[in-house]
Amino acid sequence: MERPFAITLDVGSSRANHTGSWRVERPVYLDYLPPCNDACPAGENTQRWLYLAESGSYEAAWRALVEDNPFPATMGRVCFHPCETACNRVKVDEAVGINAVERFLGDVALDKGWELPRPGSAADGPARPGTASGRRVLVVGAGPGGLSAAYHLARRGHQVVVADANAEAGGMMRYGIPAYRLPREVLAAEIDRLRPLGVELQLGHVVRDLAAERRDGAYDAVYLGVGAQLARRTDIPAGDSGRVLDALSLLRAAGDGSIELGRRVAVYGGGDTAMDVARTARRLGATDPVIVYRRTRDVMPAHDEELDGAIAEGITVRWLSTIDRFEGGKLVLERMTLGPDNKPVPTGELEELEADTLVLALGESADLSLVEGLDGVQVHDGSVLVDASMMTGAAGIFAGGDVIAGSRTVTDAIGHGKAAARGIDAVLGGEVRAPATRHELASFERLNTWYYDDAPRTIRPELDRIRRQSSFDEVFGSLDETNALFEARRCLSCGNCFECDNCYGVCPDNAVIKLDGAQLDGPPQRRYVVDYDFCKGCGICAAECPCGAIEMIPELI
Amino acid sequence: MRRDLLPTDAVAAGGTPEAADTGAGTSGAIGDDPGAGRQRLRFYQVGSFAVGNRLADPSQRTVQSDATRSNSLDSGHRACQGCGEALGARYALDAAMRAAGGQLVAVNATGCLEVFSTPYPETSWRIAWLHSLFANAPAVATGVAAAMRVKGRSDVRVVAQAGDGGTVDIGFGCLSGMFERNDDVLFICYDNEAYMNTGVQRSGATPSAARTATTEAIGPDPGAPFGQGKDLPRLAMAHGIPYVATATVADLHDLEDKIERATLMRGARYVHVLVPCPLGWGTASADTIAVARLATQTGLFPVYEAKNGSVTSVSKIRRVQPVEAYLGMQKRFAHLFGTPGRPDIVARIQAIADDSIARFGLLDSHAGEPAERGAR
Amino acid sequence: MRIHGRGGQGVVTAAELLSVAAFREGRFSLAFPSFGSERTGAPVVAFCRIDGRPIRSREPIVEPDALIIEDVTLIHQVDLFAGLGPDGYVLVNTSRSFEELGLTGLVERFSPERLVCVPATEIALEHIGRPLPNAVLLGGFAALCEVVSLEAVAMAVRERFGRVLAESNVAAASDAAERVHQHLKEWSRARAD
Amino acid sequence: MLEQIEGSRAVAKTVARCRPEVVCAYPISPQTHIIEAIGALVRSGELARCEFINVESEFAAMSVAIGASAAGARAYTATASQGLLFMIEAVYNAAGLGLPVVMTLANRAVGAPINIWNDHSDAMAVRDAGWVQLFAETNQEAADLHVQAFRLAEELSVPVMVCMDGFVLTHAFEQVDVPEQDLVDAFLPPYEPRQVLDPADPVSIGAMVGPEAFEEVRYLAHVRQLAVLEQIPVVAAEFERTFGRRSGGLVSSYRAEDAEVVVVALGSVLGTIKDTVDERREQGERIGVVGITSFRPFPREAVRQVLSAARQVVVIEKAFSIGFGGVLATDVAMALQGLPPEVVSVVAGLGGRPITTVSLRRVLQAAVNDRLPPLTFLDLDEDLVRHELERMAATRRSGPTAENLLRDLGVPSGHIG
Repeated sequence: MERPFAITLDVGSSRANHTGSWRVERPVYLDYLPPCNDACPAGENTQRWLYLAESGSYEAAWRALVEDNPFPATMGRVCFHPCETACNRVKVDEAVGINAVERFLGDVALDKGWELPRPGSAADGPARPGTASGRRVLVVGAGPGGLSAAYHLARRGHQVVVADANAEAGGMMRYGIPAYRLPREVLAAEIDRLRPLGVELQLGHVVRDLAAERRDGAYDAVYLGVGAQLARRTDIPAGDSGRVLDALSLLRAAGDGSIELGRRVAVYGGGDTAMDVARTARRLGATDPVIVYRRTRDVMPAHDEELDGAIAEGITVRWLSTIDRFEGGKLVLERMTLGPDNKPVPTGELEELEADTLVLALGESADLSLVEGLDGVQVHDGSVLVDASMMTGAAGIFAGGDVIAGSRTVTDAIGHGKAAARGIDAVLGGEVRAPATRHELASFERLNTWYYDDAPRTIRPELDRIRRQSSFDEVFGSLDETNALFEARRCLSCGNCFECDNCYGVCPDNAVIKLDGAQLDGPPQRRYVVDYDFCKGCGICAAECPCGAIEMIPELI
Repeated sequence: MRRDLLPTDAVAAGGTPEAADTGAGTSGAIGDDPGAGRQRLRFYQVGSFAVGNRLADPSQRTVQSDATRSNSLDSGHRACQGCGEALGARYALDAAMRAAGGQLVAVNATGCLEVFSTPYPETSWRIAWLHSLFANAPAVATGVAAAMRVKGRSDVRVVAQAGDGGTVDIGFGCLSGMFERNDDVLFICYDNEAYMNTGVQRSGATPSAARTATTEAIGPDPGAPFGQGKDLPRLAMAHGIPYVATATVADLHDLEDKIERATLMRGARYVHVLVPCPLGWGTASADTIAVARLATQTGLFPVYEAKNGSVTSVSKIRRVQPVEAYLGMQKRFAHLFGTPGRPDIVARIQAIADDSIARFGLLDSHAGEPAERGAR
Repeated sequence: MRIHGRGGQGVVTAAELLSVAAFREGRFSLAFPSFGSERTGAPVVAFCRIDGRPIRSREPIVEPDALIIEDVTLIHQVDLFAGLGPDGYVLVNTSRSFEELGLTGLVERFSPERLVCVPATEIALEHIGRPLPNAVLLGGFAALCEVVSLEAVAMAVRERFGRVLAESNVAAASDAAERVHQHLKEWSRARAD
Repeated sequence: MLEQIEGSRAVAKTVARCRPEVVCAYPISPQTHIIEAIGALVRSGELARCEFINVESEFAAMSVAIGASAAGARAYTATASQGLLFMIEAVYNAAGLGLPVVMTLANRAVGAPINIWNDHSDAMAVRDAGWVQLFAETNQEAADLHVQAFRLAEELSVPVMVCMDGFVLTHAFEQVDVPEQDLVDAFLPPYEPRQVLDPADPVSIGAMVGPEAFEEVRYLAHVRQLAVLEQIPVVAAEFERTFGRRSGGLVSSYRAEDAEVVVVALGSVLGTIKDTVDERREQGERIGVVGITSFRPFPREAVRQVLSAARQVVVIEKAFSIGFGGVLATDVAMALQGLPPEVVSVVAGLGGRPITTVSLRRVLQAAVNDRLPPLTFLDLDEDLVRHELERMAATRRSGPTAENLLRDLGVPSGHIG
């Protein structure tokens, strides 16, 4: 077509006009640290596996999860999920049910028989097929920390032996957590999955002389994860009639059914263990267990859902009470008030509470006899001191879990095990990796929550109350697939592109290019790049990015 | 994620998870077990609000999420940073292009859109496009439509587009004629509420109290006067044409849906799209979509559609906002705030918003109320 | 030819019919109205030139050879006879005489045998049923000055109108022509007397 | 076939035989009979494949034509006077976009005072718009020029306006040989647009052009008009071959070869002038006539040739540029630059005032006797004007001129002519 000069133009010719020169700020895609990841003591890349789960790529999601934590089915049951506490979605409606999705993935993995990654295949470690390092590591204690360390060490190509005094592996997971929260077959199955990695479990093996053990076994390093087994006691005058137990003994005995409790059980303490004890007592036949706690609910260390679970099962709490004495089937309690700094202050007021058994759930201390006398190992306030790589003052001896100071949870222990494995690997001649730079936190303020649809979280199925009071059946059921998918899709993907196409769509200058990146472990990843030839720097993409993954950065002038 | 698959009210209001289910096809095999069953994808993550979703079936995606969208208005145009009209025009025409299978001709009135898109020697359009004059886009489109009809090109759809000046003011005569004859044209008004091309002067679509270069924020009644201006969508409805709709650049799904629906209809259709102008409104260029959203969430810009002269659906307000939230982010209303500010004027604007909410039943509590209630 | 009447009486049509009649007889003719935005009832003038060679001039006819006056009430409003030569033809639609119309003086200025009154409206009512005097007058005019034949007028009428209306008009025109002939015969007889 | 037919109807039938695909209709006197007749032809099916659109204004009429033409359809409309001025922006636009719209202009004066009668003020108001403007002398020529107009327009992608005097031609019944359909079809090929809105081959039509190229665009439009100038005689010659009669061309000349005084005019007044000239010739005066058929583009060379031998050129024109004088005379004078003829301008026939032989005779006699000033107003009622000038001089609030004049005239509405 012969086109008239100037008034008729060929389509799309304006692409010759590079409007990028107008820009004073440029949008840049960044990856921020999601608060869930940030809060996870086990260092899970929570958002990543939720992202994969969202597309129904459950195996990919599970694989991303076990990069950090080999026990999803377990953790999906027992973790106190600080990820959910940190979750930004709380400010929209309710936190994403991350823990429930983790459990779903863990259960699907067990169901399908998915195997953990092969030894020497750590994504964040050196590539060493099998046990190619030729190094041996002794892990003392087959609790969550020890097993986690063993797993991560095995994946780094080291030969690992786990020694534990108990007859079964699992540590507190096995002996401290009631079965209604964690069915034993689930735990066993996840622990068994470690064996193909070459992790050797020496159960019933009591380690008494660490130096000798290390020398005899030619271990290049040791991880100490013996936990805290020594029940803390308090001086309560008690007559003959009063039966006083400690929490760990009770829980352990309940596990093998070797205990009879009276009808009236009082539990002294305010942590999760106190809740476990009271609820266990209920299942063992106590008609009305009572928890005695010195302070008030808002300062109680037990997690809300544990307390709620206990109350739902008919357990009562005597708030602001201490036990003065235990005599003649009666507990004498003293009323307290809260003083400054939430310290309980006695009032002198006394009252009585009938009780056949008093269980003390006042916490446990680590048995540090194993490290006594070891050169360099420093102990402070009942805890072993470790450095950032989890190494004690003694070369090659690492420690984690309840023996070190800090939060005493299964999740923390798993995180310690992983960190220690990394530290041990470094000591054993692996590459010394600089710790990954922690990205800036993806704060709620970064999000544009308009785009997220209203979606209250899914309620996990709960066992009915009658059965909860009489059996050790698991209280919480699993999410079915639909619910798990729903829950995963509630993730806001804080601070990380999740390919909603908003930037691609809202750019008035078509200056966002949609990529078509094939991805091995999931659906094609279609992130975006900015075409700076045309981007005028208006910032709409950043303002309208739901997850706050775009930052406007001033152009250098 | 087509809205026509959904109960309108539920989606508009956000609704319950079940109602808000976007119904977007299936995800195919779940996990690694092909037999695990097919299920409907739910996008609670971004609901039906974001442009796209990586999990959506390609056939259900918005036009704008499509890597092969036509980009009817391409890069290199000379619109200001954050131009709502550039965005709205691409949204609308890409949607129309998809609906028409690429068989589309667009006619453009004089105005920003025309000036920034086609300065010799470059054009940003990738479609057959004609600019004639400021006032005559509807008539020119009528001519194009007539030519297509006489040539048997029933496959070609004709779109005319103009800013608010070219629509409600200078172009209204031609537009009304086009409506009245029920010519086979989809007319799209990109309403940025003033003559932006010439430097922000008042138009018949300028809201009360807004500062423009011809309604300065001076004197006892600063900004555009109250009690003036044209509500063109309702005037269009009064012509009894088959389709009238309002939309904004803040709700792409709604906009695309309406444009696609309108494109495929016959006769005179009118879609009125609110397109904020960072320059004229005095908003940050990044806030173009946010301010459009607030226009809807305050009720000041009701989003609805009408067929044959009657309102058939409204987009409910999802998160109702006071007008201050909307006015406060625009410099053209800056004289209403600060010390001493003009709370009396803000209250009058709030009354306009309340009226609009009542008239169109924009809140669930108003659902079912009679739409007509006094003059705006 | 100049035709005077009022809006709605078919003055323009009369001029056009006359031109068509002339065309049918192989002559050149040009008919045109005194262009205006006249509404029904307003005074209207139309013109028709007839010639044996092409007509180039388009000026209004200020010196007509013939006048047709469709409405005598115009006599006191418009200078109907302006420019008419002493040998001019005048055909007036009236059932009265010039004397009765108070135009005695006028009659004296022109050739009396060329001044004819014909009750065209009455004839129209009789034949057509409506007061449409224009074709009737053309019939009378054909008889009066013989610039066109009655047959040519009939052809023009038949071209213009539907069959029924055309035939009633033709009949009325013939009637008027007959009356004019009659009048002329009477006049020449009277003159011979 | 020869018919005794109204000019409007002859044009309507001719336009219909040109097979326009889109016709835009908005009524204005004296154009109404044309669009009414085309409307009826469309309704009856005689003009098939045509969209007849009753628009809401002349502005819309031209705009619809622009859209239709840009989309590849043959587009036609008709207007007059105020209508032309109401659409003037679109008139310029159609030309600027190079769209071959054909429009009949039933020439009429432009108000105020409002006046429905014929003169050429309307055509002159758009002479710079870039349209070809052809003036018809008779209704035969009016009809024939439309066939040539479509041909010229589409060959050169330029809009063409056929100007015919309102009422004088549009409402005149005369003999016209309406171009036969088969001959029109042979003469006028289907419209093949130079540029078209085609989704399969999209372009942007109607770009904004800044100072860097606007002059060039305008110059190219001028070059296009010069090409039209070349083409008009070619098309007219082909028309004569096809239809067997002369029509159109750039200029027409009548007894001008040996004339000392040549009258130049546009449109239907040429007939009256020719009659007057014949009469003067009989008196032995060497007077001739030149009609300008193509006013735009202006045939400078042809005018120069045909007038170069004259002693005096009298331009009689139905429009003038207030504050200066004759428009056509200016063009003619420019064409004759450097040549001996003296050019004078006689403004005549404004607002429908009859141009009579009597008055023309007077003008020609004055011309022969070299008594014509450079600018004359034919038949100007000088007493009336003087009276009004005096009144205006006497009191500032003298009232509206037109009404004052009417009062002075004491003319009732039904004056003759």
